[in-house]
Amino acid sequence: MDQLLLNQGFPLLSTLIFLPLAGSLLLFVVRDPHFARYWTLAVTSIVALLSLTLLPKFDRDTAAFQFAEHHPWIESLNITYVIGVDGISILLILLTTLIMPFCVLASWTYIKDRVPAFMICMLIMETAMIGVFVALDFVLFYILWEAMLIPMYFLIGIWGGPRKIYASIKFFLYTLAGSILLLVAIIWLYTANGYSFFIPDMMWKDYPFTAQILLFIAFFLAFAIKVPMFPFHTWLPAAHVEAPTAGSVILASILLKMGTYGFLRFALPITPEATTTLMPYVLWLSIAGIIYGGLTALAQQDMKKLIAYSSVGHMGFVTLGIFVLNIDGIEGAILQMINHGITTGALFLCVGMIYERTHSRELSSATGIGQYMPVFVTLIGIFSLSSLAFPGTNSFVGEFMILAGAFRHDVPLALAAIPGAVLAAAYMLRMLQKIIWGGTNNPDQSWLTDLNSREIITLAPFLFFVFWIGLGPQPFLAMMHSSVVNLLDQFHGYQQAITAAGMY
Amino acid sequence: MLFLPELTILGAGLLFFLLTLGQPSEATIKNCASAVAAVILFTCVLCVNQTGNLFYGAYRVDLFSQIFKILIAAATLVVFLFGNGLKGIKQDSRPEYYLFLLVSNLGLVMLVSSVELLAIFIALELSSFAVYIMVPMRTTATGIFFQMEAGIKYLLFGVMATGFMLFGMSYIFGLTGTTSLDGIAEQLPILANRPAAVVAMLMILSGFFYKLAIFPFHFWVPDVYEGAANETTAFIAAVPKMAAVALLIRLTSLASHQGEMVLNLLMVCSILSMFYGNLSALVQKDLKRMLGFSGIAHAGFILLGLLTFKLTGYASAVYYIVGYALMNLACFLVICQVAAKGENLGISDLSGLHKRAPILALTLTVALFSLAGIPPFVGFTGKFMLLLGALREDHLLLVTLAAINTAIAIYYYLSVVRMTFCSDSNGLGNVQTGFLANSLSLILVTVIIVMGVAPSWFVALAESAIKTIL
Amino acid sequence: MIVRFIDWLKQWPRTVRVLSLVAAAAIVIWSLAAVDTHHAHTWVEQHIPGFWAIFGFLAASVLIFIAGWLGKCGIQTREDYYDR
Amino acid sequence: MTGSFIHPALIMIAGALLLPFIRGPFRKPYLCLVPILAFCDVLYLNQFPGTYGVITFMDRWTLVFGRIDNLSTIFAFIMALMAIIGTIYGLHVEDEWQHIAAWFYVAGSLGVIYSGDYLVLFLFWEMMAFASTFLIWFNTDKDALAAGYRYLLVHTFGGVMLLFGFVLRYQATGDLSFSLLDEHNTQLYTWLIMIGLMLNAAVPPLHSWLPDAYSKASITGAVFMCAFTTKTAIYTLARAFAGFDILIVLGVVMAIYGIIYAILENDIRRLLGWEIVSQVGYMVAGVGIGTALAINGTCAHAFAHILYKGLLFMGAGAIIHCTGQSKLTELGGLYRKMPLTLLFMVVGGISVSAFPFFSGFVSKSMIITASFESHLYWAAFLLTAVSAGTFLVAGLRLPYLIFFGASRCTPATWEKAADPVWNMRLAMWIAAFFCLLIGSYLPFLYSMLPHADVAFHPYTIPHMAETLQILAFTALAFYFLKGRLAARAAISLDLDWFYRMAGRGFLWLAEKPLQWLDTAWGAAYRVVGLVSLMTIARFSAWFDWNGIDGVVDGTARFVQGLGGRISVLLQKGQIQMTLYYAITFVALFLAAYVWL
Repeated sequence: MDQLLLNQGFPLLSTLIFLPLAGSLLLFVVRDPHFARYWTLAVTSIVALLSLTLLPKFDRDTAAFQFAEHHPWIESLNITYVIGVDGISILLILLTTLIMPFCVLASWTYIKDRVPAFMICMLIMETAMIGVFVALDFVLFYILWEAMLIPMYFLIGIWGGPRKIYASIKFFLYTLAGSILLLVAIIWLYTANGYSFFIPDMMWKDYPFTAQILLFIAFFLAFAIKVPMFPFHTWLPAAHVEAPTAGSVILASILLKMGTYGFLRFALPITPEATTTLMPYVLWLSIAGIIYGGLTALAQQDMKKLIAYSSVGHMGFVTLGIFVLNIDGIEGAILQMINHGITTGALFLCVGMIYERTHSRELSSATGIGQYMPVFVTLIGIFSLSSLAFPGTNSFVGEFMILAGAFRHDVPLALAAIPGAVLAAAYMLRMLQKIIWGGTNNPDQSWLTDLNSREIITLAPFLFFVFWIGLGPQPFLAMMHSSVVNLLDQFHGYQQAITAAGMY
Repeated sequence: MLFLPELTILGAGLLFFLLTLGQPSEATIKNCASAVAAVILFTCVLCVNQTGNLFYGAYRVDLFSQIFKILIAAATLVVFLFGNGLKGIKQDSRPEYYLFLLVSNLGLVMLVSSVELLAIFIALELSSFAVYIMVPMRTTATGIFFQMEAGIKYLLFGVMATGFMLFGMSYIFGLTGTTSLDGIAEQLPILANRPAAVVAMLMILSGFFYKLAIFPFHFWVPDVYEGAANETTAFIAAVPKMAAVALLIRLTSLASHQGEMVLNLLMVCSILSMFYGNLSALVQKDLKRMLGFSGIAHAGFILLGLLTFKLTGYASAVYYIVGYALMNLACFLVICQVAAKGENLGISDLSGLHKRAPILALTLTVALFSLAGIPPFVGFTGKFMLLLGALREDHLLLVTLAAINTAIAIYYYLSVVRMTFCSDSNGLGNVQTGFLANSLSLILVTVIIVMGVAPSWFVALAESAIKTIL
Repeated sequence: MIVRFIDWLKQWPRTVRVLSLVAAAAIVIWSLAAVDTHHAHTWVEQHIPGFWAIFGFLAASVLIFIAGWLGKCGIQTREDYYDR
Repeated sequence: MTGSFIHPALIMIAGALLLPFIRGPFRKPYLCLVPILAFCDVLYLNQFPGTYGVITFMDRWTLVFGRIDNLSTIFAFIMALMAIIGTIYGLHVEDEWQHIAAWFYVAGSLGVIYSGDYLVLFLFWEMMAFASTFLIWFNTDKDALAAGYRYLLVHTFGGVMLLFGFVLRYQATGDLSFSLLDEHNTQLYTWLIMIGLMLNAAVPPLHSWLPDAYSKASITGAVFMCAFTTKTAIYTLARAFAGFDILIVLGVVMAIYGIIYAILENDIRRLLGWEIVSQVGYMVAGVGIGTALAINGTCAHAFAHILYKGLLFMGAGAIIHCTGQSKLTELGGLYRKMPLTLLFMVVGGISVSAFPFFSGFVSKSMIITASFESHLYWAAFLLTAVSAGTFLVAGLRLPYLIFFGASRCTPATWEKAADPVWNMRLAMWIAAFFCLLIGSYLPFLYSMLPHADVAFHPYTIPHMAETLQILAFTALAFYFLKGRLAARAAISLDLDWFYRMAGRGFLWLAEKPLQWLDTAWGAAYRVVGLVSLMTIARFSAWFDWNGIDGVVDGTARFVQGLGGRISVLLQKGQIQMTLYYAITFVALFLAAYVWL
């Protein structure tokens, strides 16, 4: 338990987790749509503000889990309610809490029927998401990890597009099937670790090599599907396309990060030997994802599908950064997780705004709107540039660090990733060009109105972060630095111990 | 005092016998039934801490039996409450229906206390025969005409299973010279490697496999579920299974010394049940049939707990069957409410339920997600504990197969949820739900969630109860 | 003003032509007479009189011919070549 | 300077961002004000050489935003000056986005010039590429979209090469600073960086984007583009690759290549684009020679070139703006309608042709002299030959075919043609003035050159005689051969054929096989995953339904679906069979037990 810095005083993390859940209870009773909107906005905003108070108290110089809380839960099985935050998770928590109010804003008029139910789903979603990032007990983690599927299933299945049934079931089945072996792995680890589910206790143990490989495969299936890594990605386009705007934003910004977070939190520390062995395959799979995602995005006519496939590529960069196993790569990957959350989230919001006006996500029906929606196209232009890692925007920093890490690891590998960057420019600009100028025979779009102030307020913070991270990423990197260094130190220490043991 | 619950049930049965003689009004029957069930539950709770032997040691009252009695009584009360209209039962035989239900209940209550082979047999037959009669009592007004056929099938299967059981019992008697479980428990370790003893134990187990619907004694399930009235199915699906688990715990704890063979057999049965149930359920259109097949799969899961031959495994099995009963009751509550005339429900009949009856839709969804094993509901916690217990005994392959089954099962549960929440009502009218049904369903939802999130208390209770019989 | 000047020139095409030729000749003569080529970089400049005049004429002609030849070789093609 | 370093690029960017909020009568003064402010800033900064704007990035990299030395000052000066001229030229444009893009483009260029390390360089490099793409896209021409797209992809490719190069270099040396590379110890990264920079300088075979894009840009956009991209690239080459011999060869080839295509060209802006290629060839060669005089010549020529080429593009823009035509075959005889434009075109033309007292004369000869002095006679003669060709094209062919000769205009074009609006004329006046100023008042330009200690005197008698002879006899050749120089309605194939065809093939690849693959993958997922699962499930249901249920029921509910043997079984027995099955299983278990 020395990895925990127990929280003194007000249980901030638990409040963050349970406040949305408590807030959702009221909506079961009061079913007025207007009240539901304002109430949810209020709750998510309060959570966002509360989460910001983590920052000043967060100690950047330690790799331990801070604000930790520890309570017994199911004693017969030694399951505890233990939560904490370290440098890897804090940014993701903030991303989650900060993005939720804007998801609510984005659904203000988009969602017209069953508003309270929608808001309940959003709030439960928030509870589960924050919980996943702070859980330090594996059962707690798994429960929240799976529980998240239910509200997401409803978000897609009820408020989704025409093929929502197909998409929602595919999403649910695919991700659940992937994580089911994770459960077996968890139980195996429990029995191997003296009947404890405490995650830090499971790390850096010398499990037999075969066991590590099997564990890694179980982890990999669960997390790779969530990321999603090529070739486990086919649920993503379907889900993204059919989900309502807020659902897409949550999916892209937060849910996908859980896979990569899982790699960092579990795969690396628990199965270091297997990670080293299987690393090349994962790396080349990432490369394949980067290129495949880019190419496929290029061929899309549907804007959401395009962005969905671009996510496959971007997340390929993240996994690439994680598995090159050096400081640049991993820090870049974590930063890129945040960046992708901001940028892709914003892009989905933008597409949602078009959709609300034209009721189509086809590129062909949104051509040439630049003339009538100047503010909108400026914003989507900036976000697209960010998505293709234009210098000065956030993604550039992340991708640059990942590539730097990849270069340090293996030059051909890094070279192989470069076409992905070119493809990103190709598909994003193709979309941008069509939206802003279109062709010679644009549909008549003159009835379109530009963004209203609510929509601008929704997008403004994303813009702010695009440039903040792009121009001054230092504060963000400083937060994760200690934890990443610790992770890598432990990792390399473990490797040396293995080699040393092998020599004698 | 030791026998108070049984006496109460007997008295209640007499009351209904008297009612059948007269011409009681609908309301009288309804109110009597609810009141009687509540009284039974009350007496069961009252007697929870009783211990003692009756009938020359053939009948034992201990924490284990008392807890199961409470569970049975509580489940029966729930069935009585939500099925109080008895829409699916012939108008003129409703008092008799209650009578037989109570008799069956009596049999089950006696079953969990029986510690002697003949007593077990009698109690089991008592509970079974009453149900055989209840199945054909369904009214043809529901558009179903094969209730008699279903009843006969149920009966014939039952007879076969009890045949096996009797055969096994006679073997055991022949081998040990006693019918008392205690006596058998003393003798069995000595006989452990005698094939006859193994065969005999397995045959006895088959009687309860039949009750719990474990492969290959499951063939009756879909037909009987479909053919019986909704209320009857609710009862069959929840209550006898609890008693069956109680007895299986008693018997497997006896068989635990008999080595690999029993274990392997239980494993094979478990896997086959899970696959058979889940795969068949995938293609069902009728809600009750689907629940029937899913019940087969869940029975396979329960075997996971039993075949650990460990205290925690048994406790998990008890926890799971209770959770399963709760989820099933919640499902059947919804079915009984939605089926206005007591007819069978296709899955498509649930479309748009979220508009027609929001609370029922919520209940059904929670129950189904729980059945599917999604956290944070009781179904997940139960499955988790079963898998954990099995993996502790190094049954990695079994656990993996079970986990894969969970993924398969999602599909058919989700397809019901989809109908409930994600489709329009297609012109189907609103469902009339009373205050009683609504509050009952909310209570069930709460219990399903609370048991899932905080299982400690219940597991501890189950463990302490099981300790008394080991 | 410019227009008028050009129009005026256009009235005397022959005179303009002759004057131009005279001017060219004058430049060459002036170069031969007045320019000291002893410090020039190369041999040709020092020893060929009016070298740069010859060079200029040849360079321009050669470029024109090369361009024409290349154009005929298939470099030049119809305008809608890329639109097909 | 007391630490008050304000980057001129910042002024341009801030000005661009504020522009949409400035409306009505304030618009035009504001448009003039911002580049003038930036120009003043440049003037101010140029007085204080040194290194400014040093920022430590992520604790590891030192970024230098402001390196002010004798090489960067002259380029910054001319860029800022051109920004003023270009903005004035575009003053009448209502669309604020064009101005914003142009200013971002200028900001990128200024940023590159002042940058001291590769990261900052790259940042501004990409800013230039993207901003200039927008300048192309703002043209409403149908082809402009495709051209801009090609332009962007080519430049992204160049950017990636550059990125590769400096990342590799950083990996090898740990050094990010942007400085002279070692010619005697070339590595892969040296070549990659060179390719990246040369692409922007349009060195063959990386040149095709230039005529392609400049002829498709919007009118004001082309004026900006002709000034900034290539000359910024020349600056970076001079900074990093001075004295690399290969550049001499490439530069000379480039000069010849460009002029030959210019002779063939029909579109006036493409013609001028080819001539940029040719003129930049001089500068590349100058960089390659690398002596103090050659570098001076390169800088001077870049300076002069920006002005006269800007003037020519402004003239060409005026013609397109006022006639709507850009092909020589559609123009001719326009001196009556556009006398002022004629004047400016001629000033530009004779400046580029190095007439005495015009700007080209004092700059171009510096490079040629440098090559003579380095004993590179072949280069010197070839470059001189190209200068004859330059006069032929820009000084003679272009004015002749536009303004003189027979009119090939349609009546509508003829009717429309007139001298342009006042702001365009003003901009051209300014540029023309500077062309004359540079050529006539030597200290203005020469005092800014980086190597102040090297003196050069253009106005010597041999030099004058040489130039006049060449010019006169080139004119003579033109007179005799002008039939061969007539306008032809044709285009010239170039290496962009490969881009265009490759681009087409690439899109096909993305649309057809890969999309197919993805669909197939989805189908495979369905077939292998879901369908096989469902098949197993159906099989199991079938087994339950037909095998067991059917027998038990004894009814003919699903007779049609039953197979031969099972239907026979169904006919035979009913409940017995079920029991038989159950018992069979039990028997099997028992048998297994006994047997094992």
